[in-house]
Amino acid sequence: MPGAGVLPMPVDNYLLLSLALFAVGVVGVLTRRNVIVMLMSIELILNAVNINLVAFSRYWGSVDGQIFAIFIITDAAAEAAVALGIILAFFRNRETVLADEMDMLKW
Amino acid sequence: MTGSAASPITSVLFYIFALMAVASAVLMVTRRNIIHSAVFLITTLLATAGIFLQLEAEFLFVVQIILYVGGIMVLFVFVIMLVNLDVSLHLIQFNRQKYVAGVLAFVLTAQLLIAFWVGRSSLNLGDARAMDPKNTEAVGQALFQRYMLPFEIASILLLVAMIGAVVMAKRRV
Amino acid sequence: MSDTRTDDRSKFGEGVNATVLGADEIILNMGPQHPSTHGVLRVKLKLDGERVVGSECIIGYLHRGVEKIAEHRSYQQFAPYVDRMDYVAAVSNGLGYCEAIEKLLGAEAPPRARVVRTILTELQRIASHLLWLGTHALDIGALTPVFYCFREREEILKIFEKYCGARLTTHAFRIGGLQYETYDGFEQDVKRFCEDFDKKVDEYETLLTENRIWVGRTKGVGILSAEDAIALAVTGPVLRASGIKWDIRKAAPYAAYDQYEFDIPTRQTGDTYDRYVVRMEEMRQSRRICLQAIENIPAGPIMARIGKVLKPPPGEVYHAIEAPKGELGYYVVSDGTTQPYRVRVRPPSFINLQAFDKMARGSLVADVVAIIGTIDIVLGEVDR
Amino acid sequence: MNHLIPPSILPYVLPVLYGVVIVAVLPLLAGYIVLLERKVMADMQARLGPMRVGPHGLLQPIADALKLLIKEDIIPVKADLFLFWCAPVLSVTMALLAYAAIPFGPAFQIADLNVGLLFILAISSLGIYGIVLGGWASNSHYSLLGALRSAAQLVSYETAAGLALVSALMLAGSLSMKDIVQAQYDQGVWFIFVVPVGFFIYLVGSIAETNRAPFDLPEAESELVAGYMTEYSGFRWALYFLGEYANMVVVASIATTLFLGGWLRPFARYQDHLFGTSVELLDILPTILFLGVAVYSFWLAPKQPVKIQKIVMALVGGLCLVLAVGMAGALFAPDAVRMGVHGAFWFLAKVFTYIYAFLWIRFTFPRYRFDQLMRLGWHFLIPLALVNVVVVGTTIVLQQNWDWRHPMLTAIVTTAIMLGVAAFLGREDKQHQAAVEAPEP
Repeated sequence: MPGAGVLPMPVDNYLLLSLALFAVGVVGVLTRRNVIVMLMSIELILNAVNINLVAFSRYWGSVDGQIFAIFIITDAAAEAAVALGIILAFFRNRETVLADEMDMLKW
Repeated sequence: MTGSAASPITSVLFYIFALMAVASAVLMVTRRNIIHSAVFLITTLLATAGIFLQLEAEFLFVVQIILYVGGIMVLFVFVIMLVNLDVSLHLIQFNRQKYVAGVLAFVLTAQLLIAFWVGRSSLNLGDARAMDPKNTEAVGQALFQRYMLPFEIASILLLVAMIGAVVMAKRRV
Repeated sequence: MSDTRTDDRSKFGEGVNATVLGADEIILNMGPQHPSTHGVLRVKLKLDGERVVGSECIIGYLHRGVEKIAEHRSYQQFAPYVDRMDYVAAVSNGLGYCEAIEKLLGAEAPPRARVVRTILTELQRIASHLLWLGTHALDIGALTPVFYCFREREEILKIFEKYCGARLTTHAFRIGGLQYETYDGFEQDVKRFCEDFDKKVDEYETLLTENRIWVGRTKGVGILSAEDAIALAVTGPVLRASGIKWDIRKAAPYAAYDQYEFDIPTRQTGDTYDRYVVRMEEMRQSRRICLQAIENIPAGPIMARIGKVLKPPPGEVYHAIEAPKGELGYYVVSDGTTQPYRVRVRPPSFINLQAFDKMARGSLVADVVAIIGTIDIVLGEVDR
Repeated sequence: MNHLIPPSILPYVLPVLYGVVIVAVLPLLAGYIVLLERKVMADMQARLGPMRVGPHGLLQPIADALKLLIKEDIIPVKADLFLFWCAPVLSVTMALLAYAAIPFGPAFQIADLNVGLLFILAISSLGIYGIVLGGWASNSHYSLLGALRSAAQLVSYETAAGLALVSALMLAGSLSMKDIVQAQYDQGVWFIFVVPVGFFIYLVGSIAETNRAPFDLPEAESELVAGYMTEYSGFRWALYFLGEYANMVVVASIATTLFLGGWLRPFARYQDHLFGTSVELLDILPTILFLGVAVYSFWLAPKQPVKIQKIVMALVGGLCLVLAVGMAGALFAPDAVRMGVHGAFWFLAKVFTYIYAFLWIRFTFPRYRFDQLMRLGWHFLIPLALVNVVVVGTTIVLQQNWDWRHPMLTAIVTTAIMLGVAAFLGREDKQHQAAVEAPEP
């Protein structure tokens, strides 16, 4: 296994990559009308954050960053489950999944 | 990986994964067909899993595939199929404020880039320290010893999410 | 279309709801050429999710107008048509028709003919039940029993072929008795078949009866209570599985059934598992009858003296026999000419099929296939 | 040989070589497993099975492959072309990818990953997409329903199988497949005898995971006709089929590595030698087996009705003779070669016995209804697996602290407790079953 060799890539490459994914995720959330794609973009943003965490965890040589990434994944799972439950319930009543048609608090 | 002093293999791999991740992320956001964007998100997740592997986070690589791609994305694809989305194919997929959103995102990225450019000098703090080769054992020990409390909170969070999902899926809601 | 919406939907409980969201009730069409509808039967199912809420059987795809043809054929000429109705149990159809006409003529088949007729009919009952068991198990997913059943059925068909030259639509009997004398070695063949048939039935039972998955798929599926069975005029194994001990071979013995003793298996709950058990037991009883009959086939003529041209006196007769599927009745009206004025057939499959809706309601879609199988219908007989 | 290849690529040469071998051999292997299945099915059903193509149907898989290549490839109208094409490809690649970490012998393993077992589980959990996307892309109501059902089945049985593996992992203490087999060698016992309930749960879980036997409901449901595969024909359908059989071999090799001691010879530690030579007594078993088969086929050859079949039987006899000589030769070869050859033999023998169990179960049991299938998965298997993990964990800890030092003890204790739990779950299941029947009119 690699000794104390230098990081396979300098750390800022990973930061640039996660920045790119983060930007695409934000664009996704803001521009898409369909709630499911917005949810997927949020998953993408969480993934971008994970890359950062793991890059620095490798840089510092400790596993703390990876542990935090695991917690983020569990949180993403919980959030996706509940959000999709809401979307399903909403679709069953209002036959629509478009964000801008979800404008009534009570119908 | 046997990355001895940034050998050509690992850097080539990094660029492949990075390119794949960004390209499929962009495709995911722009596709009209929801299933296609779901498939592209899966490719992004697999690409990021590759990057985790390259950063010697083996356990996270496997967790990412099992949990994210094998679990959450299956949920997404299920819901997309159940909600029978071909009706929404010919609806316009992008809301009206897509130009404003584009500008806003551009400003955000520019800001982050500047912050990154300015702080660039603080990043190269010399060599990376060595990783513990037995990654899974290290993650296991840390997870159950130092991070016992967050682990329990995460399990409660999952429990709450399960109950929420069950309540949501009830027919009589 | 029996679409009287059941009032209380919670009665069905929370079945697995795999329907596409939003569509409350869908009509599922199990078309005429479906792999497991035993011929050309079309079933329109009204589904609420997985549950069957209502059903309608559309038949008639195999209607050949046999009863109308009968009015332009002489009595002997019509006999082969009878075999084509329930093509799985052709011999017992022939027996029913011939005995009805003999009753009309007031003639009586000689004792030797009656005993040989009983043996062949019982063998045909075993063959029909074997075919039922094979296809029924195949519908529910057990791939092996069908080949074992067909192996035994092959033995029976060989005996038919040696006796009358045909395997399926045999036209084995003639009005007034038999056409052919039994070939020598007939007794040995039947004895050899009956000898090891018991072991074979045990073989099927080891495969299926205690099989947890088989029990899980058949117990409590397609329940028909005794009152419903009587109300729907259901006969045969379906009736006996609901707890009513009614068999024409005992109630109104015909051919040589009064000379042998055999018992009538019945079960109480009337679900698919009970019908399976009843039919398996019936096969064993038929074997018993054949063994007793083989012991002493009386010597003597095989054809009653009724002459070549049959002109039965004007009148009508209704004669019913216990076919493998249930009570097969022939109502023949003669106007004194050589051709019957009217031949009406009471087909057991057609009437048993009416019970399908009562059984299928409230069950799951996957059970519909098992229910069609357990009623044991043959579309040739249903459509005539 | 090392100087020929630049140093930075050297570590990748052997794995790539193994990879090519596996990807080339696997379609052939899958084809012959189909032939084996049809022959065993025929044998159990008192008939002969494919006999026409090639002597004793031996060329049947090649004929099938050829037919599927030539057959017209129908694509349903308005089908989602991109997904329709990539779904079967996905299911095959996932099945093939899982071979990366499977140790076919002590030497023959593409990559001994530190997270070997988890990697295989992750890759096989991706197999769901091949089915789900295939069902969606063929744009027909029935295949969509079939796809949803099989996905639900896979997801629920994957958890049960995963938990069953956890109980074996606790004994092995490591995720890498080589270490697991090594642990079984060190402890001198196969894990099937220590955690029999885990093996049972994994057996049931793996059958459901590869959509076979009593759980093959999505394809064979009468009104769903062929589930998600309905609209596929020609080579695309063959890809799905190849994916299914490759998955079957993957699942069989996981079970062999974890529960049946991988490439270990039975009684691996029994080392006394054959009258003084360096050959271990039990190592001659494979040679005897092949010799027996060779003699039997030579004895059978003249009896064959057709001349061509005589030749084939003689050829089969010859092949077995060559193998027997190979096995015997390996005995006297250097240690690495002997371990490699014999290890591969024992591994493949166990994999094929496991697959034979799949076939056997397939032909004796009818099919489960979908809700019974889900109830079995969620109400019976997963709780049983959970309790199994807890019980095995506690017995291991107790064993270490109170030093019971006898592996069979854990087996007895765990099995006793598990039987109690299984009875309890079974009874609860029966009550549920009665409750379902009672209210029905």
